[in-house]
Amino acid sequence: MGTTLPILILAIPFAMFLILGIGGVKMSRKLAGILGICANGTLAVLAYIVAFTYFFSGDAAFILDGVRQQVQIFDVTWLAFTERMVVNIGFLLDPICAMMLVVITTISFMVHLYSWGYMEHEPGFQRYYAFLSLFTFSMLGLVVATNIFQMYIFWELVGVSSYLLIGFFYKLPSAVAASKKAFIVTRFADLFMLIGILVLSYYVSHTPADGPLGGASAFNFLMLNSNPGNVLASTVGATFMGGSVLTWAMIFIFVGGMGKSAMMPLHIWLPDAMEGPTPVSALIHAATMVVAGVYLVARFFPVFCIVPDSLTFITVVGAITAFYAAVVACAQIDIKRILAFSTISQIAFMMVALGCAYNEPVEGVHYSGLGYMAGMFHLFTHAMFKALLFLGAGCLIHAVHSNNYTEMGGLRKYMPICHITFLIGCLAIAGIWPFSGFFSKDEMLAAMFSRHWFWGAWMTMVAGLTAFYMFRMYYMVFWWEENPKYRESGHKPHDAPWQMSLPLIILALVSCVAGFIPFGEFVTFNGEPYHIHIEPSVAATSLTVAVAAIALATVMYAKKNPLPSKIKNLWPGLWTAANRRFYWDEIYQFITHRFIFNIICRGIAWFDRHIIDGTMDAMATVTQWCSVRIKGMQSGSIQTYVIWYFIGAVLLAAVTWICIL
Amino acid sequence: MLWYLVPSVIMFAAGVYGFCTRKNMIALLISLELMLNSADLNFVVFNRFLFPGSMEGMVFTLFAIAIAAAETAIAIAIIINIYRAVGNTDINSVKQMKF
Amino acid sequence: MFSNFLIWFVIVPVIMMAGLACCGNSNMKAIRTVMVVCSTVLLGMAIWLVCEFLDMRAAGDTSEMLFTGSWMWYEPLNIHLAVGVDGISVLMLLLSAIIVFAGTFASWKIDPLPKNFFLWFALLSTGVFGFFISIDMFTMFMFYEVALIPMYLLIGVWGTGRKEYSAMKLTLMLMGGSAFLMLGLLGIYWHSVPAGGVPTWNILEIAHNSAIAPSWQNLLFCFTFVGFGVLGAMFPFHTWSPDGHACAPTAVSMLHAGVLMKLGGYGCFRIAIYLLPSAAQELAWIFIILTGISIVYGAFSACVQTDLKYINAYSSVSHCGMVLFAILMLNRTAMTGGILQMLSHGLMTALFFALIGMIYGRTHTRDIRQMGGLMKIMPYLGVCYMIAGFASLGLPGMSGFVAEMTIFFGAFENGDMFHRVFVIAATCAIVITAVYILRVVGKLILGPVQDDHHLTLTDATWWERFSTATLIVCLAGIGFFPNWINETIQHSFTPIINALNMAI
Amino acid sequence: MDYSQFGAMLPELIILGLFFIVFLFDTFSNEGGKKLLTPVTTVLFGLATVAIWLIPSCGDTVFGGMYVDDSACKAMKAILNVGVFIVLLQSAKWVESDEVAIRKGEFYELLLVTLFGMYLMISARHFLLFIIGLESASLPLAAMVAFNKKHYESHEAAVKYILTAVFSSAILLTGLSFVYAFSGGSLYFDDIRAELSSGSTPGLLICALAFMIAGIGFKLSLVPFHLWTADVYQGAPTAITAYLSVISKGAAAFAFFVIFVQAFGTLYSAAWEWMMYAVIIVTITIGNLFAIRQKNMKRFMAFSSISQAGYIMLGVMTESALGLGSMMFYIFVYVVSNLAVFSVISAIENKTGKVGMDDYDGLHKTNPWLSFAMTLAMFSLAGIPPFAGFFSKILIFTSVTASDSMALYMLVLVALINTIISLYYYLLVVKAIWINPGEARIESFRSAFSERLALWLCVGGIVFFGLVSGIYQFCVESAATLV
Repeated sequence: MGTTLPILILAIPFAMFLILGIGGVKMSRKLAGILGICANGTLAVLAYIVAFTYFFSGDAAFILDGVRQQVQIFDVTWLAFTERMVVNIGFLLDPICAMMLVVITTISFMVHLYSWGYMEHEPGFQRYYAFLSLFTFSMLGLVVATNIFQMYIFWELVGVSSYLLIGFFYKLPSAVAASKKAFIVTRFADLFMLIGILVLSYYVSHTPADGPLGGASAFNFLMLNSNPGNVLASTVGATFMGGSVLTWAMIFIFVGGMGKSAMMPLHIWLPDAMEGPTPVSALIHAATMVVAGVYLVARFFPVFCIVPDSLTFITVVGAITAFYAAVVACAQIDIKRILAFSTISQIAFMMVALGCAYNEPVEGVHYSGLGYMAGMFHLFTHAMFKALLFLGAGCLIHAVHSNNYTEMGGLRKYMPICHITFLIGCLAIAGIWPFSGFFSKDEMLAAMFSRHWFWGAWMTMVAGLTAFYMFRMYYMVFWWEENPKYRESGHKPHDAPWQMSLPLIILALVSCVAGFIPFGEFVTFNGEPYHIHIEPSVAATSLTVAVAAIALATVMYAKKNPLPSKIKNLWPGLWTAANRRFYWDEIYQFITHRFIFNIICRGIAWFDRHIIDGTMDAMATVTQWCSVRIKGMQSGSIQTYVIWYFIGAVLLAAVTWICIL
Repeated sequence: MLWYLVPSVIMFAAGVYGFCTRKNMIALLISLELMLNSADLNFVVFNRFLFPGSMEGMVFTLFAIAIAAAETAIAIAIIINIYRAVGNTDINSVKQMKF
Repeated sequence: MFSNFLIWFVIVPVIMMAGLACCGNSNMKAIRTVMVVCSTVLLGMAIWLVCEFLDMRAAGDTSEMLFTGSWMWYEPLNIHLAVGVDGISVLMLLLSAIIVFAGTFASWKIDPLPKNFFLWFALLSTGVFGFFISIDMFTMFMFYEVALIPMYLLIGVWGTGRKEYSAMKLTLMLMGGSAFLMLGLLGIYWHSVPAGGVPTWNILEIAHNSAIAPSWQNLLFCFTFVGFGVLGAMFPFHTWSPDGHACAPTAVSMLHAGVLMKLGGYGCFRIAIYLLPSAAQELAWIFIILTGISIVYGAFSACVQTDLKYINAYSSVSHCGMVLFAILMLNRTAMTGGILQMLSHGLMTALFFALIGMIYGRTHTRDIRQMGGLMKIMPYLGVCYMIAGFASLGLPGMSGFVAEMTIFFGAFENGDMFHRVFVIAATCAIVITAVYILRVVGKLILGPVQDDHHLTLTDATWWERFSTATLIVCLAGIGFFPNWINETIQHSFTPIINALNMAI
Repeated sequence: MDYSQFGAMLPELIILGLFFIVFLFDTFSNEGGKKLLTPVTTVLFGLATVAIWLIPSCGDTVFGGMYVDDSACKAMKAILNVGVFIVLLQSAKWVESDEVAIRKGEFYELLLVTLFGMYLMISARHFLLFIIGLESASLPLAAMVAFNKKHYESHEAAVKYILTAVFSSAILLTGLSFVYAFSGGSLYFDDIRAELSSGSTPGLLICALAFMIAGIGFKLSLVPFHLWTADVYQGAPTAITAYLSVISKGAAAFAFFVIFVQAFGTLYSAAWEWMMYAVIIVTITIGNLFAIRQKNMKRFMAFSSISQAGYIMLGVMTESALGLGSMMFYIFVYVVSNLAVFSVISAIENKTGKVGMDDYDGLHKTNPWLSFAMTLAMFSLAGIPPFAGFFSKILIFTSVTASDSMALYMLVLVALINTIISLYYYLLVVKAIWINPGEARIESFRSAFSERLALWLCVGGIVFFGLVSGIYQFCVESAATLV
């Protein structure tokens, strides 16, 4: 494959950003919208071409005797720190990259289309499309990164575009605050990532250039992944607080991923990020950007594998987060927040799956890399149905002008398309056959069980919770009891215009069929195809759990009944705690404002004004003071003058004389 | 020779003391004269006892005396001006400019 | 002598002053014409110089300094007017030219006494250019002080707020620094040659002789580094900077934070480290601690300021601390990062102060609590401010990111725990920077409009757009294509690195 | 006796001749002629100045070595002449004021006599001649200080000056008499040097040195022998103040160098290095500390000139040709810078009679050129490039640190730190002129031609003396003949 397509894939969205960003002010909304959509359509087409050529062309460059290869389409020097630390900007094509290309461009296109209807009347329409293009560019750059530093660069860029999009309604203080929070939290995580990169690259770059790692740049993925054992060797057994330096480096790098993927305890920004326009939430905070962390782990999988502690760390973090988010999601009333927490929980699912994977055969496990494959698979399917859900939620909000399901209820009569598609989404995420969620989740659970029964059981429970809260929301929105406002108020909620409905339908279809894609043929940890087969036991358990959860939800929420409030009143404390997300925000608020801002910052500022500055001023004051004190010397009387004169002369003589003696 | 230096030292000390304590400007002038003369005396004495061969000290003394005379003349003139201006010759009456 | 190209960097500003002197006292048209023409000429010269320099390097001219020339000045003390440039000084000249150019437009409507303002402004730029072209310590020092003193009048007469106090404080502190510096230079001069030789002020000769005894080196290093460090806003000698910047008029803040503070960093490695390498090896740790403190310290105290200019002054403390910090790491990559940081911080801060000046000129307040939602009112300035902010918090694609990354990766090359700890402390600054930048952006540019009187305000005028656009283009230029600059600088550090290695 | 020896004294003779011309003219001319006195004298003196610059120094010693005429002395005299010429120019207007006009002849005569005295001080190589020069330089000054008959301050200044002067000359003579005790009967500098070269330094000799320093330090107004300075500068007519502050100081500084290097050079490290060390530090610091508070420009300049004297004395610490050259250069630059300030002061005083610093508020609004000149002068005094003061300071520092002793480095450090204080109060004046708010208190006026000429000369010097290295070259080369 030539370099033209890849370059275009990066160039088009960036060009769109510049065009819309600079020229947008002069453009009409229609023109801007059409430009954006067309550009993204072309982009999607190009991405598909690239992906299909990669997967199906059978070109020896891409698949060599059955093993899919990692190919650097191009890799140009951008900045050379030292001869071994060279930052390149390039295009690395391999299964997960190709898969991500498809996901990103598809969702992005859907969102562009959808936004045309959704954002129609918002001021700054052009700016919105510019930012979307910027995000698409950054995300693509991230997934095609050939080296960790390029990834870090685009990592920051997606952070910033997410900041811009969350804060799109910049006149609302809440939106501004949310965007600030999102950026700073992720930036804080990126700090760890940066330190991790520093450590890793330091040790790698200090291996001899003719060593096993070769002379290539210390950041390069291919070099690091090709023989990770030597990476570990390159740290010459340096350790820090018990763990090997490499372990720490990888954990730090993963912390960066935790920030972007909203793992605990860095998850707090994602729910607030829902302040942004709903399509944005669908694109960035459900489908693409938030899975960057997962992608990072997958990208570095071989290196993670040689420091098992880091994998364990990932698993634990994921497991805790998944459960936490699921529980919190059960107690939210804002549908976007419910979806946000479900996103967190689902991403955590993928994390656990990755954490449960090996890259070398283990006895008793028939396919050790299953977790990797499953995680990626779920990434794919989840992107589709979660985007679907968010867009659906967007339609609801569009129709009802509120985020809370308390304002909704009984909407199924009014918005059939939205209802059906939303239902499909819920079934998919709940993991009901034959929807896509079922297949990916089943594979993941299988992987977890194969690692340790505990993880399997734990995550099955989370899956059950997922099914429960999703259907809770579904029923509260579409069934329960019809909100009386619809009848008296003149305008009834109705289905959205075609630009908005079309993406829903497309995504719904994808969610129905995506499960049947033989994903293992395409994406595995080592490129060798793997034939997916359903694990009967696991499938059975997860299905039963899911169905049971749905049944419970039906009992509780299908019709208006006092049962939910009863249950709520069993443990009111628990409910409020869950509803307040177990007070994480308050804790952070306390640390940042009360402590860092009020004590450290103010303290330092005070110190600067009064101590440092005071010292400087004190010098001046002391000089002045001296000059006032000695003025008596100049008393104006000749006799004092002469006395000084004489004493001076004598003193001069005397002192010198004494010194000489 | 020490016995010749003692009076000059006394004169010098007396001159300094007088200059620092007296209030009348004329008295100040007189004390100044004492100091100058003690210096002259030194010259003469050193010349006479240390270097009997040469005359430089003596010559120097003559010049010094002349200079002292000139100084006194000018000082007197200025003191008269002061007297005209403030009506007395009290040293404490001329300390307007200070600090 | 006039055949040497570099000399003209000093002559043109002098011509500028002469031209201004001929203008009528309030004949803005003539004054502007002179300023625009001369600053454009300077910019052109600088760009031409860069191209020419790169060509000569490409042509394989590996001598340490190019365009060198040396003319005897004070024969009894062997003082020459010696000029020459390497990659670093070339870039610094370019930076200065850009900022002088932008500053001219930023002070388009200066009042009162426009003529005198530009006269002192021109004197200031004379000093700056002269400093960067000279390789003779005496002339270097002379131009250094030439650049310092106009600050007093520029701030005192055209400033705002507690201008007398700030101007006096700034001048006295900087002069205090240069007092120590002077002593250091004298010491270097008298020990510059092995016993019996004729002492020299010429940096290159001193470096080649490397005759200064270690015992003296340590003393002189402290003197020179502190001397330059004061201008580099090193903790605890930074306190002139917030007040000075807060009270200075726009163009002066631009030039001062943009270029003048760079004189400090430049001198630190060109004289303190290059000429006193063994002392540098020995004593760097002291100043690493100080600069490390100023990085974090400046960032933290910027978080609570409410005056826009104070915020940027403190962030300058933090960023300039980064410069000195990098230079003290004594390895090629980090020092390169230091220079990149100088360039980026120069452009960035100039942009910031230009914007603040423009906003202040409209709203007549610099208190962020009294402003808000400017994006709605003056979108162009708002966008520029956000861009400057992103550059400052190290967004990829802006120069700040390149500089900071180079510094961190270079600094991390020093393997011992001491350096590690301070490097990691320094990296934390990027988060704190994000905090205060976003705080300002959120309060000032975004959010609801605070004061309804602001609704009537207008967006940027053409000259304002011009000066800001110039700077933004440069920022993005470095951010997108850093490598050629990076290579130029790295190559220029070779002699210094060699000196350091020999000193071990 | 060989009268051709007088040929060597050409500078002195020229001044003397001028004196007689003025004297006769003043005595015998009628009212109409008197009007011409000022221009004639000024022009003639200008010619004399040029002549002294031009005539070559025969460099021989006459009167048995009492008097030498080497290029160093001649250079110094030439420098002083320039200063005196500028003083004459800036005083011309004041001299013509009806209060002084009747006595202008005396003014010129006294001035010329003192100048003659200073010439003798500079060229003297024997203490007798030196004392004669010193006294004839200082006594007439007392009369000149008292020149403003109508003003009480003038008298007070005069009495303070004369009494302290006599006291100090008494001290000086006493010290000299002690020196004489060790001099082996001869008061020639060279003989004394030869006598004292035998290492040991008895207490009496140290006492003698201290008294000598005190005696000459009086004319240089070194601390603590300076207390008369402020009052006298404040009380005396501005022209005289200018004359006192630069000319007599310059001459005394040169003589100081000659005596302590030629006569007592061997006792340098033994005795007087440390005396001067202390005196210089105290002088610079105390002068600065007092100057901070001053509100009257003339008094302010008095203290500034005290600390400047400290810097000048740094040259003595080197006791090398380089040091002397730097010192002469410093004096020259100091002459032009200080006289520039005094030109502005006297211009304003002659016009409005205002000498308060706060009268200068907003001066730039009414008199931009005077403000400009004043600013340049202040920068030059503070040692700011590219003005001459910067170069003179740095060059003198450089020559001091030439001898590789840490003590001298510390001395320079103290001096450097003091420059910051001095910068502060010099900037106060600049601040008053440019920054202080409020309406200008001095109306706009056009100063007399002579004043403008003086001012232009000074500004020219301030701007070019530093940038043109020839003058420093000249000073160092001519100094080389002496050391």
